Amino acid sequence: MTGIGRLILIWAALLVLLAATVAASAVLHGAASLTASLLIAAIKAGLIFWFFMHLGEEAGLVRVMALGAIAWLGILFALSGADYATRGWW
Amino acid sequence: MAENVRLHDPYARPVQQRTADLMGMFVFLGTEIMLFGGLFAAIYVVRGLHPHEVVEASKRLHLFIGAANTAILLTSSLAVAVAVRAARAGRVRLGWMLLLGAALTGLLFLGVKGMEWGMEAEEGLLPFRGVSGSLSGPVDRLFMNLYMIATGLHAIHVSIGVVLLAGLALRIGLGRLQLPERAVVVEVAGLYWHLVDVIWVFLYPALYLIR
Amino acid sequence: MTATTATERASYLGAGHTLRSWLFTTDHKRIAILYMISVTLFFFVGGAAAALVRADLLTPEGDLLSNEGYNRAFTLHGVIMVWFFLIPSIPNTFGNFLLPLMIGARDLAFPRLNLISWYIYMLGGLFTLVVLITGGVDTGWTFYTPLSSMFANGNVVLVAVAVFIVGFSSILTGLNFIVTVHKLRAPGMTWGRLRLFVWSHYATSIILVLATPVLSIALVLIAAERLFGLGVFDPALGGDPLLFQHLFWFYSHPAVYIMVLPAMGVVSELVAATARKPVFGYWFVAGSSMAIAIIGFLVWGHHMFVAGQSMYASAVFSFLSIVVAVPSAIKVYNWTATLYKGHIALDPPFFFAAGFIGLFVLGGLTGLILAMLAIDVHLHDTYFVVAHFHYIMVGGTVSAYFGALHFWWPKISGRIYPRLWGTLSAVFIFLGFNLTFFPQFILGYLGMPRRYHSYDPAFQVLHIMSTTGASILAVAYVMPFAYLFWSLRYGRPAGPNPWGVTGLEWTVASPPPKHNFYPPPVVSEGPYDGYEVEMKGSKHG
Amino acid sequence: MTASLAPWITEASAHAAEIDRLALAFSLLIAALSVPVFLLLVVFAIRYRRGRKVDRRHAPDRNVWLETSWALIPFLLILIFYVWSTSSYIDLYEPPDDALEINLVAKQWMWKVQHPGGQREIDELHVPAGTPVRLNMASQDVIHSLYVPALRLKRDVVPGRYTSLWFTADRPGTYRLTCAEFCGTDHSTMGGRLVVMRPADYARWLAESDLDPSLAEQGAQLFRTLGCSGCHGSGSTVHAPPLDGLYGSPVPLDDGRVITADDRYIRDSILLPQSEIAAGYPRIMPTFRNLLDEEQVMKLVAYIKSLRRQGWKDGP
Ligand code: HEA
Ligand code: HEA
Ligand code: HEC
Ligand code: CUA
Ligand SMILES: [Cu+2]
Repeated sequence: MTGIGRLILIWAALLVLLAATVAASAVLHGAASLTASLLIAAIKAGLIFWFFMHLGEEAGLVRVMALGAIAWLGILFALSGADYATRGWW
Repeated sequence: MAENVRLHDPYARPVQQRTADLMGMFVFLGTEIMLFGGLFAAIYVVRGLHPHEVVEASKRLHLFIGAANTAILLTSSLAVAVAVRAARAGRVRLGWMLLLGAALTGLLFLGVKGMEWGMEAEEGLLPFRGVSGSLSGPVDRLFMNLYMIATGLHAIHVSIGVVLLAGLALRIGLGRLQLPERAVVVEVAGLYWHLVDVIWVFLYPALYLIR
Repeated sequence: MTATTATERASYLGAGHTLRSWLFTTDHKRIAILYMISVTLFFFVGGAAAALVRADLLTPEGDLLSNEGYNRAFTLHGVIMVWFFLIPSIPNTFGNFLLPLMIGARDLAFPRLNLISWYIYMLGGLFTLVVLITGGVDTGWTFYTPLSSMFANGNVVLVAVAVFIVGFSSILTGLNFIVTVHKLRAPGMTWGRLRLFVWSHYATSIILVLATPVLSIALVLIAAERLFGLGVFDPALGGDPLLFQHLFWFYSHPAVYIMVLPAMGVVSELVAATARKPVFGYWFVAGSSMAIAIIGFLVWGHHMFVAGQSMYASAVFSFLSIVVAVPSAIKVYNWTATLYKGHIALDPPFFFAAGFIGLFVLGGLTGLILAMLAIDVHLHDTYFVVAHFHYIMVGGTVSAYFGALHFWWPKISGRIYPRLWGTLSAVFIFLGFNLTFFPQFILGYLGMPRRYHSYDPAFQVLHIMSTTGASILAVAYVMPFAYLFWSLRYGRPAGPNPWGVTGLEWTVASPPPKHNFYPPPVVSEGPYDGYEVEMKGSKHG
Repeated sequence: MTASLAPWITEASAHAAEIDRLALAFSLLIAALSVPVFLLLVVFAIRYRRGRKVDRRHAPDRNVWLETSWALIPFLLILIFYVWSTSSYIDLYEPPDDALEINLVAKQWMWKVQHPGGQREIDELHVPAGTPVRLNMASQDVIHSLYVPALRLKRDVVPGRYTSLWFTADRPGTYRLTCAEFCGTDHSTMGGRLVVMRPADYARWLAESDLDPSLAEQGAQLFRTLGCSGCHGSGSTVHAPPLDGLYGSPVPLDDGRVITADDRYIRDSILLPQSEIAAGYPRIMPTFRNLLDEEQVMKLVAYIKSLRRQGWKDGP
């Protein structure tokens, strides 16, 4: 049973990031706030995926499966975002 | 890993069976990501259309309760991650205790969430209990409704997870699930729990921290 | 009556005759049969709704139904045909039956999940039937808001629940297929040795898994909108009706490839088998399935060109819609090239496959007309669109479904049906189909809007042609069931390989034994290699 | 057959003629791409049917160049049409500055038209021939879609926002106007006529129609009765922006953005006053969402537009 120390470390890092995102929301506004909160959430998710979910240990294929859905979400956001962002430009 | 795994029908080799189970779970998690993804799209579109009202509405939520709940969920995720290690190492007692612990923290999360909903209902923020007197405009109401749907859907997932983890703890404790041979079952349930955690990690800033 | 043969007793069909042995089976072949029965049932329910629609359109005033009744009829027709027939049609029947056989596996990766998926499908179907009995819905199969969320007076929530449930069944099937293809290939069955049918089902599964959940959440939001005035799609609360369209089409455009990719897989097999030749350009055809699955996610906005979507977004979606046509082009031309210098057997499967190719090409190319922005402004929501998608879905996919039925029937049932009848029904389906739907292209260009219960008398002639065609089509669709049932009793036993074609499923007995293979196969050749040998060996016919 | 297709299919504008040319040309391309497939299917089926003795040696099973070319050549051909149709589509979003503006409100199941001079009509739309006309459209309930087949044009009318459609009909006559987006029970009867008249006839028609006060005047009246003038009027003590000259001018918002006061902005200022706050003003303006229907909003907008500075032109 190795690696428990590392898991606890990750957990601590997650809590620190949680504090960071709350703090950021107090300081930042608008687009900056959005970017910061998404960035921090992404890092947290990355940590959970990589260490808690042992993605780091799996074969390449399984990683693709998990990340695939995220890429596909990117399509949804990018193309519908393109509509919202450019509506009423003319 | 252990070679005395009982194989069920279509499988010929233990590794094949194990990786198939894991892959099935990962694909399922992909579908969960897409499910909540649609919800996030809705949240961000409403935010984009009405930046001001949404900020005002978001300020009405209990930011610190949400933060505490995030911490609770992260902690239970840690418990599950360690439980998976324990299961793989065949540490039966540690395994079921950690799983039970994770299920209980999950329950705690639900309790806190329920309390929070109660407070918000009291403040007239939520769509039930007649007219919500304290909201200034339709967009605030829309935001709160979305909040209710999103956290409600998430809470359903947490509840499923709690049942899953508690059930596993029970089966391991009673010796119905052999460890480390069937550690993959713990792993698969763990994956689900972690994803529910990840979803919350995104929901929290998307709802509570809009400024 | 021919006595049951020994192979039949040893087959999956002989492994129990009680209802219980069917309802609790985890054998993929039996589940395929369960699906086949239920899907066919829904095809006829949806077809009956189509018959109502067509009969009503005989007269300009629509004398058969009321406005409301007509709206409910086409809504149920669309809902049932799309979610309860076409999406599960090929994957859940032939895919279920053949996928493990084609890759040399004993079953799907999660046999119990497979059975659960059928029960979920039936539960969704039950809800739909309840809706049907309690009066139906009048939103169109697209559920556009705010009509569906605030104004429609049918049972929208119940239908949303039904579709939500059946979506779960789709997801589980897709998940099962993906893991099966990855994990259960027989020794030696490399990716380059997969049959094209398997490739297309793999591609389909990706769409099933990644697109369906977005539909589910959109339906949840609609239900919430109706039940407690959520408001995301309601402009009166600051929501945006177009958001629903984005979510819906993010699912529904890829879903049209869920409906056509399996059919393409079937046609690839039929073309190779009837020409006794490897499919021309294996990797291009396999790769184009994957390309369709991926690019198919990038074009959904072509349903929203006049909906108030941004002009720039429309231009991008229009361009991507042309891109997505390229892999389809590859398939069509490669199939044609496969026939070149083949040994073409003019059997029923060939006629169905040829029908598919012809009708799909017309349907696909008219899809490209619709993808042209300025033309779509004229043609959107007219019968031209109706004709476009029936050409692909009915002329294409349903033909492929019947083609698959005629090709694998001997494998599934162990019996031979009369070939002449098969050819006749292929021809009738082709003719009836064109008579039904070609006039609709003209109607659409003339400006006849869709979902119209009453119309300008100037259009009547074309509508009469269409309804006449539909009557022929209805008869042609019923025909196969007659002689296929006949063959169950009176048909000759088929033997393992009645067509004399290659493929793992043709190496086992017909009907296949319960556990598919004994001993497990070891694969050492490409998918269509058998033909190459045969071809090299014979200079002449 | 007595019924005539003319009201549906006549080319009533230059744009309609262009769409027909485009569609015809594209159909020829379709034929070029599909007929070879049909012919070859038949030819191969006959020539290479089983049992027939023909030369089958050297049957190819792949040819990368061939496959690439039949993927790419049709694609490139279609790109030509893409450019053509997209540029024609973009024109639909660029109305000329001097277009005649007509307001149109859709509701289940009728079209209500308001001419700028105050003339109203239901399910009919009279326009002068040869003059660019721009329709400002709003929906009272669900999504509808204004479709005039003879113009080869349609545009959805979406609740909660304005959409617009412009055209120049150059052939006097009567054409069909229908609703193309499914909008509930009587969707199929939600239609009417587009009447294109010679300009002189149109002027006469305008004069003969029963005259309500002009839209702007009706709006001015609403502006008083609803109490807008209490805040926005010149004598008001409330700190609210004056609306003279507002339309078409840039407005700094309190979040730092500067936007142009167009129809949408004015509409949203009335219905969703909290979302865009003019810089330097308190957020006290109440929403009129539940008090006004789309027609009234359009009148208010018309009034505020009429206060625009002289010389400023409509459109981008
Ligand atoms: C199985 C179902 C299916 C399939 C496969 C497709 C395939 C395609 N569809 Fe279709 N479509 C529908 C089902 C389907 N569609 C449905 C149900 C609707 C209506 C929904 C509703 O509103 O109710 C619809 C509506 C629809 C619209 C919206 C119309 C409107 O409402 O205004 C558009 C617009 O772009 C479109 C385009 C396309 C295109 C470009 C393809 C392409 O994938 C086609 C590709 C195929 C080919 C092009 C043919 C073969 C190729 C050649 C012979 C080679 C030459 C060609 C090139 C290289 C370019 N479809
Ligand atoms: C997915 C598959 C699918 C299939 C297979 C079909 C099959 C058919 N469809 Fe359908 N159709 C759709 C999907 C499909 N359709 C969709 C998605 C819509 C859009 C809905 C919407 O706008 O919301 C639509 C809309 C639609 C319309 C437009 C309605 C309108 O806009 O007003 C029409 C009109 O002709 C039509 C006709 C037909 C016909 C004649 C058939 C025929 O092929 C059917 C032939 C089969 C049979 C006839 C059954 C066989 C025989 C019997 C059932 C015998 C028993 C008969 C009786 C008891 C009468 N369909
Ligand atoms: C209680 C006072 C009040 C009333 C009543 C009121 N307004 Fe306003 N209005 C304001 C204030 C304050 C602002 C500036 C802050 C803002 O942009 O919301 C404003 C802004 C506006 C603007 C945007 C002007 C700009 O310069 O950006 C428009 C347009 C407008 N009002 C129209 C109306 C109309 C039409 C009515 C009546 C139907 C109305 N208002 C009623 C107080 C009022
Ligand atoms: Cu209005 Cu259809
Ligand atoms: Cu599409």
